[in-house]
Amino acid sequence: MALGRDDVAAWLRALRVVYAENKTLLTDLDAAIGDADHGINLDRGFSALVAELDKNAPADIRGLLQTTAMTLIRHVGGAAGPLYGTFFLRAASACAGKQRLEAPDVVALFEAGLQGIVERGKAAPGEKTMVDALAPAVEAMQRSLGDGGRLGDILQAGAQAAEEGMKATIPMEARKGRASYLGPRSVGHQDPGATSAWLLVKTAAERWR
Amino acid sequence: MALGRDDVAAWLRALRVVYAENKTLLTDLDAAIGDADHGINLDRGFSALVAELDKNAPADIRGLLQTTAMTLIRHVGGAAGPLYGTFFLRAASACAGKQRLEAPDVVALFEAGLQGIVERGKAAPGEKTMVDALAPAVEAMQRSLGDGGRLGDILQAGAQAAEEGMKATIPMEARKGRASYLGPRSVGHQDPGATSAWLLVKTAAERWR
Amino acid sequence: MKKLINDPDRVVLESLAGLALAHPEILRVSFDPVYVVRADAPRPGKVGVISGGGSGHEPMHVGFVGRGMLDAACPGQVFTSPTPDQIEAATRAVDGGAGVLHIIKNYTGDIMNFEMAAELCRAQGITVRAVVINDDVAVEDSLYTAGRRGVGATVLAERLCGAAAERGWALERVEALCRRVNAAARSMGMALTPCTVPAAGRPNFQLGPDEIEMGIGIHGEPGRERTRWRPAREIVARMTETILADLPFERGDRVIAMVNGMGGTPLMELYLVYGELQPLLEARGITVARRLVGNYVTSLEMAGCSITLVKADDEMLSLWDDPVLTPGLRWGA
Amino acid sequence: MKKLINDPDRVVLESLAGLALAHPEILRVSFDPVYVVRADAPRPGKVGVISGGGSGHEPMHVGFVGRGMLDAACPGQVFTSPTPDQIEAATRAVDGGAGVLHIIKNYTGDIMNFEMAAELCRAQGITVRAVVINDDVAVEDSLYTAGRRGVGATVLAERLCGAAAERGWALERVEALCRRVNAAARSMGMALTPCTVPAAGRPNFQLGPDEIEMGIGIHGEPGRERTRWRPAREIVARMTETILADLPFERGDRVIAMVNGMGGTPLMELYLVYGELQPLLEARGITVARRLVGNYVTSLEMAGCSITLVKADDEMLSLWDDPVLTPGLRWGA
Ligand SMILES: Nc1ncnc2c1ncn2[C@@H]1O[C@H](COP(=O)(O)OP(=O)(O)O)[C@@H](O)[C@H]1O
Ligand SMILES: Nc1ncnc2c1ncn2[C@@H]1O[C@H](COP(=O)(O)OP(=O)(O)O)[C@@H](O)[C@H]1O
Ligand SMILES: [Mg+2]
Ligand SMILES: [Mg+2]
Ligand SMILES: [Mg+2]
Ligand SMILES: [Mg+2]
Repeated sequence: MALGRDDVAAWLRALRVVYAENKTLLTDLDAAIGDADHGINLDRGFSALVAELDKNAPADIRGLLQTTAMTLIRHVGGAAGPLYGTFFLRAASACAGKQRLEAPDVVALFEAGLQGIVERGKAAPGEKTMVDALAPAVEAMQRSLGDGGRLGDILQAGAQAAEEGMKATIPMEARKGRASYLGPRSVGHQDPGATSAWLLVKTAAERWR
Repeated sequence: MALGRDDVAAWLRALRVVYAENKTLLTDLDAAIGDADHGINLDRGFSALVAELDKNAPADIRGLLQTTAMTLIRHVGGAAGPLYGTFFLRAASACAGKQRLEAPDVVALFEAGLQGIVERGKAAPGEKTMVDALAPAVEAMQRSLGDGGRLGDILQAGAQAAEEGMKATIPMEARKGRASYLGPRSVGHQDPGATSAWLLVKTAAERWR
Repeated sequence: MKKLINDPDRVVLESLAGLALAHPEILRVSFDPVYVVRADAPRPGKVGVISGGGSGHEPMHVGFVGRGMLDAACPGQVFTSPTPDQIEAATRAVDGGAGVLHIIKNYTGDIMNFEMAAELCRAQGITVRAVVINDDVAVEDSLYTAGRRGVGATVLAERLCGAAAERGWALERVEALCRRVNAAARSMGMALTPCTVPAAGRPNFQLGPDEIEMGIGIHGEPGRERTRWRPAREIVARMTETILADLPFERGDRVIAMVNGMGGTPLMELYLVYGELQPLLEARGITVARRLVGNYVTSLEMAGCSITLVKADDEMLSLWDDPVLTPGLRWGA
Repeated sequence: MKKLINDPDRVVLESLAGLALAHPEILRVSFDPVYVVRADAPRPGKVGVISGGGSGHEPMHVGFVGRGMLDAACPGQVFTSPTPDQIEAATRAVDGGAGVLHIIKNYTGDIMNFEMAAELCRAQGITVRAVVINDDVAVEDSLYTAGRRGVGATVLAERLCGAAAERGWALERVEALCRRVNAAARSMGMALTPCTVPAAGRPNFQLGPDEIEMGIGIHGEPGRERTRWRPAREIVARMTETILADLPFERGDRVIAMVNGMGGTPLMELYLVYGELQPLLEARGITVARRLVGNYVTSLEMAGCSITLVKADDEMLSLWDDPVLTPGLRWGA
């Protein structure tokens, strides 16, 4: 099964619902080791995205992802704004010219997005950030793709790895972002960005079965 | 029985203890219809008075009362400072030249003090102030003196009238001082100044039996 | 009670010690008796302008000592009037031979202490005039009460009279200006939370999690009514309408407006309040010619705000623009 | 949550609307994207100085826009970095051809958003330099963390760089000054109470009735340790010693000192804190050459304070004394 423009739009709109539903969870996680705004930030960003798509929906996948990038960059702020903004900016480039996304294209989308986050945030795995959910997710997707998995399986593998990666942030000591100010006091808390990143992959897996 | 300088000093020192003990009560009464400082103000003033007497005790009754006036005026502030300050200033004048106070002299002391408060504060009876305790007290003392009462009886009558006057302030609507800002909301609360005035007379009655 | 203090009984003195260290070019502090005075006092031939009152309203009054505003301020204990000896000493310290104006907020205690001080000063040959500020529309003005409280207008009166005195006006003229400012000024305040007087150690009143007090005094004295929380827009509209109706203000009036924080309300909210106020005034044809937005007359850490409006004429506006150099208000210098 | 607001999501915008109405001679506000800019920007040939960050720290940064300080400020949502489009638009609005300096507090979000904006500006041919302020000694400075937070020194850097730009200094020289100020500055903060972000609706952390947080960040990020309340004297001594040891400061140093309120602490207490600080410094042979005591970098209505010390040289002191005319800091104008 290949994804069309509307599938991508459906994913983006689903994310808006997911982040609205998880606004308090993400904010509470951020309250423990950050400044209690991660859920609020993403909810604001994805609400703005849906408003933008309602007004002015791009006709192709690249355009959708680019609008997402620009809207998040404009409305999220904080660390998550540039990070997720860059994710979608690179994802958009990865989809340039494509009317439909086959399984390898979807993996390439996430690969490019992750790469963008890593370049923007300069975080390595193990530093208690969204990278700790996304990097294993991308690896799992690549593995599943190499194993000849179908798109649904690939994304399923990605979501599962993201969830494990997210949980693995609990014992980590933060080395990037606001949580790093806490040093050892950051241990024992799940990273909010890793959690929102897991939701990003999980929602794709649920939408793009 | 006539009072000497040491009896007057004992009264002043006893007042210090009484106002310390009633600091919270007076402050709480003031919290309800004023600014929650009446007990604090008097405690500060009479502590300063005892410190002053310890350092530098005047040799005569007038001097004692004048020192009391000046110390209260300097250390109490608020409405009570000038009012009780004026009380003792006039009381001092009333005792000028006297080595001992006979019953009529004691009544004259309170009369003069009350007159000072009335002139300074311009409050009439019924306006929910210290006048409502002091004015009936002075009247009762005059009556008892006229009836040929002994000093102890006179002061007892004064203390009882002060207590009744104090209680009578509860249903009054304040027309003077900070409580008057409350208008009808001042009804139902006992006036802090009437309460401290009752303590003033009551302590005299207890000391000068 | 958690506060940045050492000893509840020494808060005022220790704070004044810090004030003295922080602003040696502007002011000096006398500790016995306690008053704050301009570094260059007395100024021969200049009318002295003095105010005072309970502490806990900072920057008022001690933070308004300096060129173009107060010559001296007499701080009492927290929320307690200063005593006559302070006021007398301050008056003597600023008297440059042209007389001294006492600007008094209308509280029984303040008035009586200032009156006693004035008697003492006059006995020493100093000419003292007194003006009582009573701008609080939340309190009914009646012959049968102590009358309206003095609140925000005090800052504006201190500033304008300070400027006039600096220009060399005679005492009578400064006094008349002060009366004119007071007559043209109206204020109203509200609180979202109480505050804690250090010596008392607990909040001076209680408000429910959803309650506000409209018409509060600057010592937390209860106001007109206790209501449920409302949006800032409605609160500002209520306060503004009450103020405007009282004088009354009219189309074509120019005003000096002050949106004042009670201490615990963020500046962000005070600007939001100002953003509600000015359009309301404009809609009634009233022009805000000058304004202050910030913490000027506080009640310790109470959350809330007050609004003060003064009908201003050309002379007041011109005085307003004169240089002022105090810890709490400064421009042109 | 009781606040003087209408809608938690519109607090920042509505507050800026009030700011614009209150200070039309000093600044203008753009609402799409959101930034605050000097009324007379751009000034041809003058280096532009810009800062920005989450809102809720007022007067920083929007209250520091004006002559002798910031050319523009980019306010984010409360406690949330501003976005690149705001920063880019503000940079374009102040570019007078001499380049623009971005003064950035060291938070990952702030840095990334400013970086993205700088990329956008450079693509349009505007020369942009960036300096990151990281003065908070409460945070361990390590290659393995995001490093120290930027706090109080930001105000001093904005003021000094703003003065330098006003004097006509070239971009490289203003940038170098900014780095010099940052390198010579250390701060530490503490909190007595939390604060409530309007959009969150409840306090951002909890402190017991007898607890304080030493080394708190300006967004309520936890600090070095949570301890029992102590007298101000001990708190100030702890903060001062930590700061002095860090640079280290030495006998004979002159400093610009700032005692900053977190928002909910009365000015009376801030002066008391200053009264503790200066003698401590003097005892170590350090002279306070200039000082600020008041609310400059707040955390909404949090109670607490911070202390900032900057080792100052003659040039810095001379720049400090230049006129500044902003809503939040003003002298000589
Ligand atoms: N340098 C970085 N690289 C990758 N992710 C980061 C980095 N810094 C922070 N993050 C992520 O951002 C999340 C916080 O986002 P958010 O709360 O929206 O921003 P802020 O910290 O500015 O308030 C963290 O939980 C973490 O996952
Ligand atoms: N004009 C007045 N005449 C007589 N007594 C007064 C007057 N005004 C106030 N009082 C008394 O003073 C008391 C309050 O004293 P206090 O709390 O010490 O002063 P303040 O009101 O300045 O805080 C009142 O309870 C009242 O009895
Ligand atoms: Mg956050
Ligand atoms: Mg009282
Ligand atoms: Mg009082
Ligand atoms: Mg944030």
